[in-house]
Amino acid sequence: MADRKTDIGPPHYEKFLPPIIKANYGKWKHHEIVKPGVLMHVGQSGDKLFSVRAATPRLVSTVTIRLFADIAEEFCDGHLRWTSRNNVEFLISDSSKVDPCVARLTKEGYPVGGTGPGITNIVHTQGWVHCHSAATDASGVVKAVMDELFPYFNDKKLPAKLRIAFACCLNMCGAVHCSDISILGVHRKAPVVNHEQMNKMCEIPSTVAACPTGAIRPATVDGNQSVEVIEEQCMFCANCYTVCPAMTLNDPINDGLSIWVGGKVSQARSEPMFSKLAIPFIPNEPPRWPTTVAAVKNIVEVYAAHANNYERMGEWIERIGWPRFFDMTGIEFTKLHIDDFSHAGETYQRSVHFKRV
Amino acid sequence: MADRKTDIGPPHYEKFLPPIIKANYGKWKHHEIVKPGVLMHVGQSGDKLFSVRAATPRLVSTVTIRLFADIAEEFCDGHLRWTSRNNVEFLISDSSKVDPCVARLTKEGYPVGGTGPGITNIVHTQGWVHCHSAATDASGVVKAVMDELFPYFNDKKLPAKLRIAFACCLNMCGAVHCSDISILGVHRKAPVVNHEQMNKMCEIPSTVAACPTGAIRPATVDGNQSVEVIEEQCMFCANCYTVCPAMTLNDPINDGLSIWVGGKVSQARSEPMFSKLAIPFIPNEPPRWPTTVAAVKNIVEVYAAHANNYERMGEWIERIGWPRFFDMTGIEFTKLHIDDFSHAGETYQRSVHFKRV
Amino acid sequence: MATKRETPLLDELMTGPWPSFVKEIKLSADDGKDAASDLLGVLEKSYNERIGHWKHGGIVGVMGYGGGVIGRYNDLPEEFPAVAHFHTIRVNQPSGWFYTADVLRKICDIWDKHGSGITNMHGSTGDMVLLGCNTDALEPVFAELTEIGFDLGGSGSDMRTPSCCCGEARCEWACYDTMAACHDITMHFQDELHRPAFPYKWKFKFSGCSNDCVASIARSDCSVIGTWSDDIQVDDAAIKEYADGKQVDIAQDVVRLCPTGCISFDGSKLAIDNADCVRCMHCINVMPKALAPGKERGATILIGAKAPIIGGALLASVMVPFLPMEAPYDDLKELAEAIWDLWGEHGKNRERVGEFIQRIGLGNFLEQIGLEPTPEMVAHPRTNPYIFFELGEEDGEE
Amino acid sequence: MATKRETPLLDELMTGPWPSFVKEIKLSADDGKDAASDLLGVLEKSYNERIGHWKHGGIVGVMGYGGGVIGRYNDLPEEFPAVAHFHTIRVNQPSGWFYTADVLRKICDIWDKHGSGITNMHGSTGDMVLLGCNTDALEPVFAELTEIGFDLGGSGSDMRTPSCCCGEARCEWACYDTMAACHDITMHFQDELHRPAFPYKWKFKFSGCSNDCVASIARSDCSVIGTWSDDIQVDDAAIKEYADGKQVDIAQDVVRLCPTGCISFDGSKLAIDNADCVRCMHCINVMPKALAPGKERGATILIGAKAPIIGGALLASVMVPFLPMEAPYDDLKELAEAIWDLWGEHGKNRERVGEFIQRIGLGNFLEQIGLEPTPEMVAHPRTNPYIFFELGEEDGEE
Ligand code: SRM
Ligand code: SRM
Ligand code: SRM
Ligand code: SRM
Ligand code: SF4
Ligand code: SF4
Ligand code: SF4
Ligand code: SF4
Ligand code: SF4
Ligand code: SF4
Ligand code: SF4
Ligand code: SF4
Repeated sequence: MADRKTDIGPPHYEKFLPPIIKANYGKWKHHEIVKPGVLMHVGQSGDKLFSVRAATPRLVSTVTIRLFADIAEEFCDGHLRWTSRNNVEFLISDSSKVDPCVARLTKEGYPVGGTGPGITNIVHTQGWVHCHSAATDASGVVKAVMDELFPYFNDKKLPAKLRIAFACCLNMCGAVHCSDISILGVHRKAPVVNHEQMNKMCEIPSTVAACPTGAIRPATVDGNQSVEVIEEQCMFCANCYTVCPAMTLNDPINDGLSIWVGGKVSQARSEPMFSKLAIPFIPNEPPRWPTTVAAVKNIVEVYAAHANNYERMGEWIERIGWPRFFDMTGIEFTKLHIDDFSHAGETYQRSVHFKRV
Repeated sequence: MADRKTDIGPPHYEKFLPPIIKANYGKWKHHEIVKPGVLMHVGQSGDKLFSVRAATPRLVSTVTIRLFADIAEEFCDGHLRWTSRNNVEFLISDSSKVDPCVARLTKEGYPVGGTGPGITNIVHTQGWVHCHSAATDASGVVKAVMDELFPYFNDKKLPAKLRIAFACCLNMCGAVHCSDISILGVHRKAPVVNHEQMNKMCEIPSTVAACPTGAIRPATVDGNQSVEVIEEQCMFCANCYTVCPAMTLNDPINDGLSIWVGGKVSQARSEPMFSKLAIPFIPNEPPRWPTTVAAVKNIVEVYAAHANNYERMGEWIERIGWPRFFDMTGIEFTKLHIDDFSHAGETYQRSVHFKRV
Repeated sequence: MATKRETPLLDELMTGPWPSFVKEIKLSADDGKDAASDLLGVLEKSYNERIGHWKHGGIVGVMGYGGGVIGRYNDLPEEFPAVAHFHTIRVNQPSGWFYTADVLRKICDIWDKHGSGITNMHGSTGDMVLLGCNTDALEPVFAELTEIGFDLGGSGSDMRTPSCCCGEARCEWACYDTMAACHDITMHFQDELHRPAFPYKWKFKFSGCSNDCVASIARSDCSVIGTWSDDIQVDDAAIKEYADGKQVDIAQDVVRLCPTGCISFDGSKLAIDNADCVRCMHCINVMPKALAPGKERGATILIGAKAPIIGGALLASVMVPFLPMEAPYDDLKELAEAIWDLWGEHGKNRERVGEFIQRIGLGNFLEQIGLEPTPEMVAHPRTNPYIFFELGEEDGEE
Repeated sequence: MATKRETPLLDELMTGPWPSFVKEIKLSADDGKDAASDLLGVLEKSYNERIGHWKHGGIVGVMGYGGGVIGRYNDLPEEFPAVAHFHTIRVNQPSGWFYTADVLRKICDIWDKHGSGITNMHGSTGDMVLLGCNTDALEPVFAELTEIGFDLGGSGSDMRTPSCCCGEARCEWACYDTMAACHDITMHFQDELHRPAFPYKWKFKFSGCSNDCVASIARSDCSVIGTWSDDIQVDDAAIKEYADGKQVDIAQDVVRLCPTGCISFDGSKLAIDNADCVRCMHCINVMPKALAPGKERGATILIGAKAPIIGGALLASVMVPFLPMEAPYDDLKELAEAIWDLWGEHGKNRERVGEFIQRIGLGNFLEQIGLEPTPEMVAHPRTNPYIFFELGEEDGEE
């Protein structure tokens, strides 16, 4: 135990940088997208670095990581990196190796793409693969959606980058609150309380306090110290469940997905924007979630047909106005779309500056 | 009593319309500002109506109203109206009477102006003339400010309309929450409770409930059922005083004025905007409030020198950014400028899209 | 004869180019009004001490009415007996504040007889405010006012005196007859105006276009703003004149400033992409001879503006995107009544309707008053995921 | 050898052009991992029943650390014994997610030996996530990881694993060395990373410019976004080339889309009014060969982003408008520590710093951490008049 190593932190990144990056570090001049999935960065020195970006399902086996290691060794002296959106990039300094590398990745089933104005990998979360809180599966929905949108990953261009994010519950571990399109797992049934376990597994006062709407109150049920939920006051946030395992919201019929649009993070042109509700609920339809896939595709296609160049989803909708967004996509606008949370009033239309359908 | 008339409502406006208006009602074609304070409206018929707009102090004696009646009879068959900003307008159909009417009004001390891009009358309230709630006088400040800004009423042009509003307490009976420049009376001392009168004059529970910050709690003081105020929690809104006369905030030293900028109501170009805090506090300085007058004048002059045509105060500030507004006007930015009320977070700068000084 | 008081501080406000309210009070004092004279005294005292001398009003008014009078008492009745009582009477102005010399004199006669001779032309809600009289004077003033065809305005938790811009009477931009609508609504709801029965005040204001010359979107619980549903009318010949003239730089002053960038101009012809226009009025304001609102006219109805007390100021928000405004304005009346019913039943004491809607949620509010939700009512759909799903039959609970 | 399970539903996700996570789990199962095999079984069941089968995690971890492991248990341990425990280990990635084939294989060796063979490359916070192992495996995995130079990431109420864009390593726009900063901060705050002692989680993210390729403004309590304080660098010759070329329509794609309209272009020369520029990056993004960030570089520090639970999502807000980002980043460290001290003492349990600031007020917060308020920190000054005046000496109480 004396030599137990702790707090060593991650290894220094420098160890893993290819020589061309070390030589040009901080001295890049410009870049271009040579073809879908292939970036060329040019240094002030004139050096050229090619990055070949391949899709991954994020959930990868060690078998596949070893495959990537092999490919990296074959084409770029073992140098690779992952991106902030779960793609893998092979860092090639010898231009003649670019096409073979692309071909090999394609053959292995890890297609190359995701650069420029189009759709890249979906930031997502655990779903039924690992999380107790999930209202849906994550990887399955992502796979089904990306199969359908695949042309936008490696071939077809969109007006601008279109970032999709996915989270399986309102904790939103994917950045779904600020994405062009977000898919979010939602519960629609108030928590079911396990009255026998309640007092053993949870602190009742902190469980009561966890509810933002005050829907939970202490109660004695069948002789157990427990809590009761005022169902009409529940907005299915699952904060109680996070704090107390004895209150589950998971439900096979009433769990499902919602679709959000128009968020962004980058500050290019417009300030960052939150995603806004487009479709409040779609049932879980494993294994291929056809309704969700069709809904996402519809939004992408309407956007693709109508937005201007460089116009992100949210910028486009701001330009045409929400009435026309709902009209053009054929999505129904309902009471549920109208905010009723704490700052709801800030979302009401407080001018006549709305655009007509 | 049998013939007591009630609920007859106001007289029908038609009785008071001059013939030229009756003839062209709903059929005006366009207008122009012939000279400061004189509008010419042209009907589809070709008829021309001249409106001569004169300043009033709003608080007018019947002596003066009779004077206006005489003037109206002399120049326009007795037809006149007031505007939504307390100016009086003489409605003349005979163009030859315009100049004499202007001359007469000027001579009587009711100068003509207030049209087009400039400053018109100040919307204001009662102040020490009539209201129990006032932190300052209304009419006096308005008079002092307008004396100083007078050139902008009848002579000098500004980039756009500049609307000033005044209210003597946070009830804001003038539309100070949406004006280019607002002057607002503020209290800075927590209410002083008259413990003896408290229980006689007020309902204690509703007084406690009236406080938005929960600063008031029931207490027995010197044997009286009363309330106490937690001073640090008081934000001087006077809502308790509105509900309960036994809690006064009026204070000779700590009452005074604040200055707000950048609000608007019209939807021309930009959506309506709220006024924002520029100067948190200026002491009451009767009879001519020199510090307040100078502060307002400074803002007007900086705006006049830098804004583009058609750019209202708020539009100008939005374009140049708040850092530059404070820099250019020399006004100090302090902690008090940062919102800390219920939606304060919505006012934080949540992007890097700020302009540098 | 009114006492002559020394007012050295106030006298400093007698000079300068702007008309002086002190002069006005003196005019009344010199006209023999004791109240005016004492008011000068009180005010001079306030100017010296930097504090007001008015007390909270009690409940005073005219018989059968719950509003229209603001009670006011002085805290130094011995020193200033003529303003010991100093109530104001709110007189409902005629639509658009049009008067004749004749009728004004009649009002002056009444006020000279019973009151201080001092008025506000007008109060910020729009009433003619008769400023300062004794409790005894209230009934006679009321009786004489009704005799000449005037009535009181609102105060307290009632419908307040509606007001409007001059609209079609003198403005080429009015998209509906604001004065007619204001008068009709005022007359129709006389009971609501005179007998406070709401949770709090309710204000109607009528503007003929989105220039909003009565500040309705900021200051009224129900703001009726004229607009159009077809295309802006363009007079090509007049555009050409503007283009040739010197006063307007069409590219700079119009095209560039259109908030949606939907105007194009090739040097002689101007084209508007009306689908993108938000009817802000700017282009029309700049070129009134060449541009005009469309022909299909009506109004947008917005609900819920108010000053900050106590939850913070609100602008009104869209409730009906487009309503043709034709007499007898049944749609508008029904809307108001539906809202009053709901707010009357569920609103808290001193809760303005704008706050009430925020508390119960706009979606629930619409459902209760029977309006379909539409995207025009929101700046954008919700961003938070806290949806109160209401499960229906088809959702089958387990 | 892992059990072979029938997975007809999951098998439908083996087809299609996008790489299949089911294939990945099967690869591990075929590679002999019982856990992978049982995971397929659990998941197939979930696909059938439309419900998850994981239970709330208990407190599991490695000795001396409070974070880095997410405990997870299956609710059908008899049916799926190999995933009865199925904890994940968060391994702190190297800055910028750069690896070599070599080091990846070493990690695979460890995970093949002790775990499910399944990973997430990477988790949404940025960690390498080793997905699923037994409680017993935790210490050995940890020991072997440290042996090859890796350590755990964060979880619970601690500093979470910082992450950064590739920055200067591969991007011409990086305004500071994101990877160096990320590494330095990670190393400096190892204790805060491993031993939860905050009211709630704290995330650092580093982006080299306002394109924000790690979504820092939306997803981190402390977002460090590269920027510049002088003028955009313009290469006139390169502008000319863009103007002559076909790919970019400078007027349409650049000038028109600049959010502040501060660019002008006469057909060959481009001029930027830098005083009005908000450093949004758009023009630079469109013409990377001709435009570049200024030479005086550093970062804007923003505080307080978070997902919606529970008060609603927040974007980070400006705390330091411009900070030169030079090693050893003392200013940034001091800022973080000052905030941690205050939030640590006064923050509520599970209150993110963004919520904390809103609760106590940004003004008070600044005062406590010793920063001067500046107008860059707010979109605009307050609109409500509810000012907590603090009377000083000079204000003399009566
Ligand atoms: C590799 C990566 C950073 C990393 O360290 O991993 C990266 C790399 C680049 N980004 Fe990014 N961005 C990366 C995630 C992001 C993200 C984060 C995210 O999506 O979660 C954003 C914010 C997205 C948002 O706003 O929601 C992002 C917003 C941008 C933008 C702004 C686009 C816009 O107009 O809004 C640019 C500029 C551009 O594309 O012109 C940009 C530009 C670039 C450039 C061109 C920078 C450069 O000169 O090298 C790189 C290639 C872009 C491309 O793929 O077309 N990058 N970029 C990330 C790749 C993710 C992937 O696998 O697809
Ligand atoms: C007479 C009056 C209406 C009434 O029924 O009483 C009126 C009359 C006109 N207004 Fe107004 N406005 C009147 C109060 C307002 C108000 C209300 C207020 O100030 O409280 C506003 C909203 C102000 C705000 O946004 O804070 C108002 C915002 C406008 C605008 C929009 C200006 C802008 O660019 O934001 C226009 C258009 C313009 O001036 O080009 C306008 C235009 C006009 C026109 C040109 C309309 C017309 O064709 O007749 C009238 C003459 C304008 C002038 O004086 O230059 N009027 N106008 C009011 C005169 C008040 C006064 O005595 O000075
Ligand atoms: C006379 C007048 C001011 C003036 O000098 O013109 C006035 C005077 C008073 N207002 Fe007002 N308000 C007057 C127009 C307004 C307006 C402007 C408007 O109507 O366009 C507003 C802002 C718009 C709004 O309604 O929100 C206004 C917002 C208030 C408020 C705050 C209401 C709120 O919901 O925020 C109060 C407080 C209250 O109601 O308890 C208030 C209360 C008062 C009281 C009754 C004082 C009180 O606490 O009881 C004042 C009596 C003063 C006096 O002694 O004469 N007054 N008040 C205006 C009415 C004259 C008229 O009938 O024409
Ligand atoms: C693994 C990961 C998702 C993934 O599949 O990638 C994850 C998984 C969990 N997150 Fe997360 N979060 C993960 C990144 C995020 C992010 C994204 C980010 O960091 O950029 C967010 C949104 C940003 C933020 O911090 O606000 C996020 C916001 C949450 C929240 C809501 C926190 C809030 O303040 O709103 C919770 C709830 C909680 O903390 O109790 C949560 C809680 C959880 C828990 C621990 C579930 C819980 O209730 O205790 C999840 C464990 C799942 C499991 O069984 O493995 N997770 N979580 C991500 C961490 C991997 C990594 O270390 O790289
Ligand atoms: S989003 Fe919810 S269900 Fe999904 S991983 Fe995060 S906490 Fe778990
Ligand atoms: S899910 Fe959310 S709203 Fe519903 S009871 Fe739990 S904590 Fe309260
Ligand atoms: S603003 Fe305040 S002090 Fe002035 S009249 Fe209105 S209620 Fe009275
Ligand atoms: S003035 Fe306002 S904050 Fe202060 S005690 Fe009274 S109601 Fe409360
Ligand atoms: S609101 Fe419109 S219609 Fe009414 S007076 Fe003003 S400009 Fe004319
Ligand atoms: S009314 Fe406003 S939005 Fe419409 S075209 Fe004219 S300037 Fe543009
Ligand atoms: S954030 Fe900026 S510096 Fe970092 S990779 Fe993206 S574009 Fe380059
Ligand atoms: S960075 Fe953005 S704001 Fe600055 S000049 Fe370029 S486009 Fe305009």
